[in-house]
Amino acid sequence: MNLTRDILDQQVVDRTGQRLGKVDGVILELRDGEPPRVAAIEIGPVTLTRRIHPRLAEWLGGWLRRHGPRTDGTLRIPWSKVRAIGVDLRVDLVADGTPARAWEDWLREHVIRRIPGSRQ
Amino acid sequence: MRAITLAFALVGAVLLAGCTRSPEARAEDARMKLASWQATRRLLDEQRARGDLPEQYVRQVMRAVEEGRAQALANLRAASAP
Amino acid sequence: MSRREVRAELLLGRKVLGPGGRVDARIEEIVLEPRGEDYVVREYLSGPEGFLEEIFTFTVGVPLLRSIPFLSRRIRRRPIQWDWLDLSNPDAPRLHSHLDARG
Amino acid sequence: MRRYLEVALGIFTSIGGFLEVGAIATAAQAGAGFGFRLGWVLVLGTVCVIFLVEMSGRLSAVSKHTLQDAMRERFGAGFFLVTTIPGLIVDWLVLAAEIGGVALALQLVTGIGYQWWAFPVAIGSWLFLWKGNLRLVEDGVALLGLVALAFVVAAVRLHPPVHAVVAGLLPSLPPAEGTTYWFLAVSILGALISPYLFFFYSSGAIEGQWDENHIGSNRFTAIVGMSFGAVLAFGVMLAAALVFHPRGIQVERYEQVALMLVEPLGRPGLYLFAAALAVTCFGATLEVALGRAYVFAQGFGWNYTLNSLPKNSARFSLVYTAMIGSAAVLIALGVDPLALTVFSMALTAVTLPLVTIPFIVLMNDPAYVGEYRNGWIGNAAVVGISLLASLIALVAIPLQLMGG
Repeated sequence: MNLTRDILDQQVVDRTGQRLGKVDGVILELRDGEPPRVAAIEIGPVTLTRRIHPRLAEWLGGWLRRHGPRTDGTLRIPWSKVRAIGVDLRVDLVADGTPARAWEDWLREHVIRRIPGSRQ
Repeated sequence: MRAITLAFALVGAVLLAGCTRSPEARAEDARMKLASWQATRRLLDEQRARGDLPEQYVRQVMRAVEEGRAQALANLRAASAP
Repeated sequence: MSRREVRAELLLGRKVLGPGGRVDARIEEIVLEPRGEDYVVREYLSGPEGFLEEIFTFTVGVPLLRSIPFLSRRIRRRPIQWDWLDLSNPDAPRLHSHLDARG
Repeated sequence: MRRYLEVALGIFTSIGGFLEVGAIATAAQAGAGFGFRLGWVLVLGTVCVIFLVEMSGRLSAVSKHTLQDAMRERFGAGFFLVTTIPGLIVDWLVLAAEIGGVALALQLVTGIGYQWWAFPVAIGSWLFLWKGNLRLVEDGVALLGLVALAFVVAAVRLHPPVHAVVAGLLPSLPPAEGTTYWFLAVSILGALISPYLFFFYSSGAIEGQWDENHIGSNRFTAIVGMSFGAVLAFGVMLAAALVFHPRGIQVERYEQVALMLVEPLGRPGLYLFAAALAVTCFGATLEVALGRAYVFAQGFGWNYTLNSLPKNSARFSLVYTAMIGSAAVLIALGVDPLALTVFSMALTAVTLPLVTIPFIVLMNDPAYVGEYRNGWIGNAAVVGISLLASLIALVAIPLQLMGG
């Protein structure tokens, strides 16, 4: 299995089929005398932006933590929660309530619901 | 109302000035536009005489013709001036 | 046993310094293999050297084009075994001094 | 029945993405300025669009990924974030131009200035997305879009000289004034080959749950749908060439353009022109706004679907809401829709390679398209299109500055 081709930037889907995000980052754990191990995957705009520019990522993270739901929306999922790797990456989680959904939920409650016709 | 259009046009004009089209070319261009607006007016009159056009639409095209002619004339004058 | 974390996505595209300090490769892909419950790194691959080569990877499927040495050489991927790479500074991965990535 | 529904996606993609404000404006300008001589550019653009639309459909049917998903996965975060910004700016300007097109159509019929129509049009199109689903959007616009056949009827009734029309299908060098000729050629290609069209079409394929069995109907849909749009655009060019060109009329305002349908069709011509302009631009408004929302949602991995309530995909719904709302401001401020159209089509042309070049990689990657990868014809086409797109991107802005 290849990390870039099969894991990084793949769609992550939760147990109920909800989209959580893309695999924005992969955490490797270095161990003395043993090959590095895939420890976790990470989802979130800050992780994504860090790949372009670390400074920009810092600034974005600060902004996100000061506004709206006051979280930068980073979600780290331990590798042990990954169930299947195919077209999408299935994880044994429920998206609702995770940081990856914080902005979606906040925008729904504070913006979308206030626009007429969003519930019907 | 037309501030943004003007801003676009201004940026375009400044850049255009850098490309330096000859005054003759610009005058020729303005003359063609003038002729084009006069032809539009003639076509409009023909169709109007046939009763094919509602009056409010005729007024719209007339206004466009007037504005277009004025613009072309201004360009022509600017191009002919030294 | 010390445990340290490295962000794999930031390793991609990084230049690998050879023993002499010169750039020896650019990490393009990380190959994993299952071990027990886990996936571990088997090797790192250095990839096509630029976007142009990337675009022309379809030449691999065209026999006539594949025979052009310039293209075939640049598209081939070279493996770097996991234990050849020193990641103690993840910002500047280097090959262990007794090795050379051309193996 | 199923086949009809897929063709509806093709026709809708075509009405909104192919024949829209840009194609109508540039085809009319081309016909007025150069008669039948730029016909070959329409043909060239159509062939390019057919190839790329077919490929985005095939990519989605085989890989179950939309074009944007595949681009994010294959080229990573950098490519995604960097191409998103110019794409967003161009789409926003195009969206404003499309809203302007509908607003202008309403001005032609009512006499009330287009600025006043910007927000009613924006609210109308937004409601369509907010309350409707993809099926309604596709079928509704595809059906209403048939009114654009008026362009073809008009062209036929003007008795075009077959010989000269056919001669125009062969590339020819410009007459004396070269820059305008080439600028129009580039604008036509920019108007026809619109990036949002491919993102939209491949998302439609995923929302319609296509699989390998759809490869054949996808090809059929791409060819028929886009050719339909091309025939309509050709009708616009012929009508302009037959009414405006002999009289020396250049198209500088949308108000003029309706005259070319009144000449062959009489009084209904004005209303048919307004209806065709309104419907095609309305379709394009929906398609551009949706296309951009799809790009964002798929690029970041958010929930997205038009077949569910807005509250179930909050961020996706907000993207198209914000796009439509802010683009309408530009028209309400009184920016000239035709100038905006020409400008945004040239900008589209500049960003074309960002979309066409990735096709070369994706359509040859066995991980995505497997045994359905491009053959040599497809590869020759996509490489040729990318070279053409790169050339266009380089010359578009200089040509515009040189007084296109």
